[in-house]
Amino acid sequence: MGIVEGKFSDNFVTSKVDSLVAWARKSALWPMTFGLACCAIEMMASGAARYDFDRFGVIFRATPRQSDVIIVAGTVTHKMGDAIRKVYDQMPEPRWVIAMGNCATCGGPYANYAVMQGVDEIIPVDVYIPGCPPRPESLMWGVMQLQKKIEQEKYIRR
Amino acid sequence: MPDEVEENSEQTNDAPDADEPAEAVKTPPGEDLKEVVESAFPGAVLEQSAYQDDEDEATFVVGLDSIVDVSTHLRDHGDTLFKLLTDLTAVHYPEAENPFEVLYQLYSIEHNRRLRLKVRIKEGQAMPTVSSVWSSADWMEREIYDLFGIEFEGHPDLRRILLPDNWGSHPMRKDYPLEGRGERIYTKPKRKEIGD
Amino acid sequence: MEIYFFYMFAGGMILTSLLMITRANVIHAALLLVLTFFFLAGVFVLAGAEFLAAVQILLYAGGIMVLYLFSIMLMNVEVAVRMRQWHRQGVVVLVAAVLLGLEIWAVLGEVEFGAPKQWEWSLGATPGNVEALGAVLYTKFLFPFEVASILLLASMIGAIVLAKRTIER
Amino acid sequence: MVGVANTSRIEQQSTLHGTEELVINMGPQHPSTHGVLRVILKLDGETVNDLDCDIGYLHRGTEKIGENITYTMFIPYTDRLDYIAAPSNNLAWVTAVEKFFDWEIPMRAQYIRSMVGELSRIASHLLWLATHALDIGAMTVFLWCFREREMVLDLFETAFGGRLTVNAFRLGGLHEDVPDKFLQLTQEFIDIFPSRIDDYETLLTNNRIWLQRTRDVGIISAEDAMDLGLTGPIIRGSGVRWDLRRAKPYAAYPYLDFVVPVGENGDIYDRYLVRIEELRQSTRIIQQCLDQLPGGPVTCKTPRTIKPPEGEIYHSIENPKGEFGFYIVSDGTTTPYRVRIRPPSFINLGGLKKLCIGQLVADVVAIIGSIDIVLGECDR
Amino acid sequence: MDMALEVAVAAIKIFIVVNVVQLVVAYMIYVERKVIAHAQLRLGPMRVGWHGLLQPIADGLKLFFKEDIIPDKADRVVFVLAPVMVLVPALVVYAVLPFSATFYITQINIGLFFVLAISSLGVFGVVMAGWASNSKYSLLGALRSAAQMLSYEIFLGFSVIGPLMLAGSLNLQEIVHAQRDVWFVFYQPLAFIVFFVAALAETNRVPFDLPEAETELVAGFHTEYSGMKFAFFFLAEYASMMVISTIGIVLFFGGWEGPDFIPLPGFVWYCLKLGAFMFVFIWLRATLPRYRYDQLMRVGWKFMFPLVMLNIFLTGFLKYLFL
Repeated sequence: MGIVEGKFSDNFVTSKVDSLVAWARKSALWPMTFGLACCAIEMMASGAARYDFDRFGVIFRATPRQSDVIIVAGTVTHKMGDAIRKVYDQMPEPRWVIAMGNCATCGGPYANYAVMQGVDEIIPVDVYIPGCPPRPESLMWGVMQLQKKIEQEKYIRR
Repeated sequence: MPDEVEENSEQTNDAPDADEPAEAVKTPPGEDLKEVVESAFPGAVLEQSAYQDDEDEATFVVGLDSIVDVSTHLRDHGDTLFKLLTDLTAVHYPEAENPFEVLYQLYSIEHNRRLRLKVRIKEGQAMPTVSSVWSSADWMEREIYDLFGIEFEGHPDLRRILLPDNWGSHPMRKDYPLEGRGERIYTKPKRKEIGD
Repeated sequence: MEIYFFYMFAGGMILTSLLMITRANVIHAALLLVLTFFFLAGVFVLAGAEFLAAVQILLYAGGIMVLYLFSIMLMNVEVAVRMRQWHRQGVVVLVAAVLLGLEIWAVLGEVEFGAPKQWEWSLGATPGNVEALGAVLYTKFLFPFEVASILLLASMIGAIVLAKRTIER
Repeated sequence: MVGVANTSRIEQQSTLHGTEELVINMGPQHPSTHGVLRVILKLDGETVNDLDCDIGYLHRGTEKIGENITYTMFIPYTDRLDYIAAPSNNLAWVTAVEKFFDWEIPMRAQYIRSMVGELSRIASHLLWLATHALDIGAMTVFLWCFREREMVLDLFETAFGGRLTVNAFRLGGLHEDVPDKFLQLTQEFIDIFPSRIDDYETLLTNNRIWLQRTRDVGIISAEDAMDLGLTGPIIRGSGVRWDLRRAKPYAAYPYLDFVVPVGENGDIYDRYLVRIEELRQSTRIIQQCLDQLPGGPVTCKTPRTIKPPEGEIYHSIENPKGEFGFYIVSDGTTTPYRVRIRPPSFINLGGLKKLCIGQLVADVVAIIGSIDIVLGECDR
Repeated sequence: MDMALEVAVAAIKIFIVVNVVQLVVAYMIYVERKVIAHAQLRLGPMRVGWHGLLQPIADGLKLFFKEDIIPDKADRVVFVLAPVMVLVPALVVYAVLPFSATFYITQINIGLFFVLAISSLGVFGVVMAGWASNSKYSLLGALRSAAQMLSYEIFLGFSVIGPLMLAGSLNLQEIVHAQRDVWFVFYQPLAFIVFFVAALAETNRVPFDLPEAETELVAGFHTEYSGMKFAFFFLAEYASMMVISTIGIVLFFGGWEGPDFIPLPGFVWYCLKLGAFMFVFIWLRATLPRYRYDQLMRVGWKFMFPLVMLNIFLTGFLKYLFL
């Protein structure tokens, strides 16, 4: 769909088209589950009955090809780094990254030989969620922050 | 308290004629186990100790050559039946003459007893594997190989288990820094980003 | 108008068959064969045998070819692709083709080329022929029908026996 | 889909067209491997011929960190080992360090420790049941279990302020006494929980599909289980009546009455029944704790800096996953010389190969589920 | 001139049906999400439109604007063709389905056979997708799916023979007319059981959703598909669910006919019955665990097959005696 991307000037019609696209994108964020550690359990809890991520149109997909956002939930070790990058590369554009928890944000309490000090060493992160682990409410806050960010993105406008 | 431990082990080691005062206090922990081992392999137990005379902390130091025999004997003998190898780990003492201590934490479900075996080895010295005695030793020996760099002779599949193959060093050694300066092996992927 | 449909189907059949036998990739060949079956089914419909057309698709395309694909996928296709395609059978193929052509000419030679027989039918409103087919099968052709059934049964049992033996080994 | 960090024995053997066996790779991010476990399977059709595990994707060097911080500072790190049953790990660490000293831990603290430990066992077994059922395709059980798990997490939140990583206990007792609200809510929870267990059982225990998927699958004998060092519900599923809460009692367990359930065949179904029964027994234990809970202080007098005498100890407790222990070497200073974590998941996972060979590939997922691993503590 | 008019009318009908089907299918997915959510004590989509009513539209738009990846190692032609091969048969079948006494695109006298033949082609798309992706997960998913669909197609085919013998026609309209008095489900309970189970397996629904066993093989044969191609697979799955439900309604529940004392138009009856069918499909998904591969095959060949054979024999026998 790259034909019309970034080709038009900013006017009433194009901005309406863009807001439609942005609306569709932010309303159907399908995350790739990348549960690594403790945060993964809270991520599962957000999908379950009490917090119910499905309300936002968020459904977890098991394959990177069909997902829009990757939630890196947990400690990223150097051994895992390759796999995360590979999964990120497999995701189709547009794609976003949420770093969930202190470990994915900055290494958290694990400042040592095995742990990467934040997933932003290998992939670009859009939203950082603090907490160890963040509560499901925090994860929802993170997703809503990402939705705000998507609203402002341009698609067919330059 | 630690003094008492010292005293006990000294007595059992070299003074059989000084038995009387020792018995008057009490028998050191694991004495019966020691008898079982000594009956089959005289002199196999090089040292005996226990923290605060706790029965569960009974510890034998065993020689490098006799560890497999002693383990098999302890597993099969009716009075011990240490069928469960609870834990297998190592400690690094860089200044000591034998810097590596390999520990075998045994448990007997039938007798509800614990026993710790220790083997002290030099840098670069290979340990005999006990994976033929307890299958559970397989992964734990791989872990020690990974984190301490101690080789296990006769191990069926000695590879790194926790760290990547190309890590190159052994982080649980005391001379390895916590944050591993210069040890990072991660290389950024060469592949171009799809969006570019 | 029907004649154009006939040429479309027949031409498609020939084209896909040719493509099929020249593919190096077995999966592509199999998929082209499915397409050939489709065109054949189209010809059946034109001939007023829509029941046969449906059976053609249901059994050959939907059943047998899927089994083919199934077994091809279990093999290693990448190896097959790299294998040589022509093993110096060219001469044999040529002779066989010429012989077959002669045979077709000898049998069908009397029919005037370019003017197929006129059939009594119109698109989309063919009379039911399932009953006719059934009646013929169970009366006039009962014996060949039963022979074919027994043959199929025998081959099925044979296949099971063969497969069973390999498992035991 | 996967990062190939470690070459596998199986991968080295297989060539492009040498064999007709199919090598497939599950993980490290595979939905059914319960975290970051990579399993390399060698299949003959749908049957598993060989299996190799690649772990360490969550190796965070916890043992090395333990050598560099004080005894009290290490408690939060133990939360993040078996993060599904965090208070249980706290319990293991504090009881292990207390073994160095001859402190008199107040009985109120001991009872609360046992109670919270059993609550964490319930939380852990509920998460296990949820994911295990999801692996076998039963989606509704997953959500039912999470409903009750949320209730347990609420209890933790009431008592300690955290949901998942609670940092529940301190050396010498508790940080402070639990609020009355916690005891009241716990009573409410265990009043309704047995009927909820019945609910799960109506969905699964006699479900024909569930029985077909779990009966006579992944069998292990008692002898093999001991040889492989398996502990916890797995060895009990094979018929060995052994539980550290009984064999080497700690906290308030000497004063509590409970049954150690065992299985007969050692298959997935028996492990399932053992864990379900443990849920019921945990409820019983919590009820006893609530009834017998004495008053008084919740912490004993401890020195300002914790400096254990020189020496080494090993202490273990019955974690929901199995025997969870610490081997600590003290050199008389404020930081341990060596901290070794005896991880139940790591050693139980070592038995996976023996359990899986000859089974179908769909069963591998069920078997991994029945072992109940958590990678945080497996890789440390 | 007549011919041109006929073609034009047919084209309009096709256009309407295809678009309505697509929309209905999209909302079917929404309904499924809602129903399952409520079964699991959740709410389901709530934020996008009133009670999430715009959710399918947002999903569709998003997938449309998504990057379309063809993996490097994939077989490009087959990879692109596969989703088409799945969706087209599922939609072509609607050509002969009767939605009411008057509303249908066409009727042919081998209607049922046509439906069976065309819907059997869906398996090609699945197999092609699995193979072309050049990934082991996809291939395993595709192979399972092929084996499953092939075997259950046989039971499906045999289970419809009972009603056919009673109706004495392959024409879907005539089958419905034959049930004016009594629905065939009362004459043919065995056939209906087999038909329903086979329908679940044919559409890869729980408890037979092995090809998409998420926990075992990630997402089965469409693991490598993204964007609109993935949407095609999704649409096709639900479209064929509707096809098979319609066949079930026509064969066993009297099609668009309802009891005379409730005067509702035929189309409404059809929609009500379709809704009930779909609800059962979704309901099963919320309750049952999944069969294992070998158990699925065993259920098919050792239980369903004898059952359906018995049914054919009984039907023939009773029809000979009483009719």
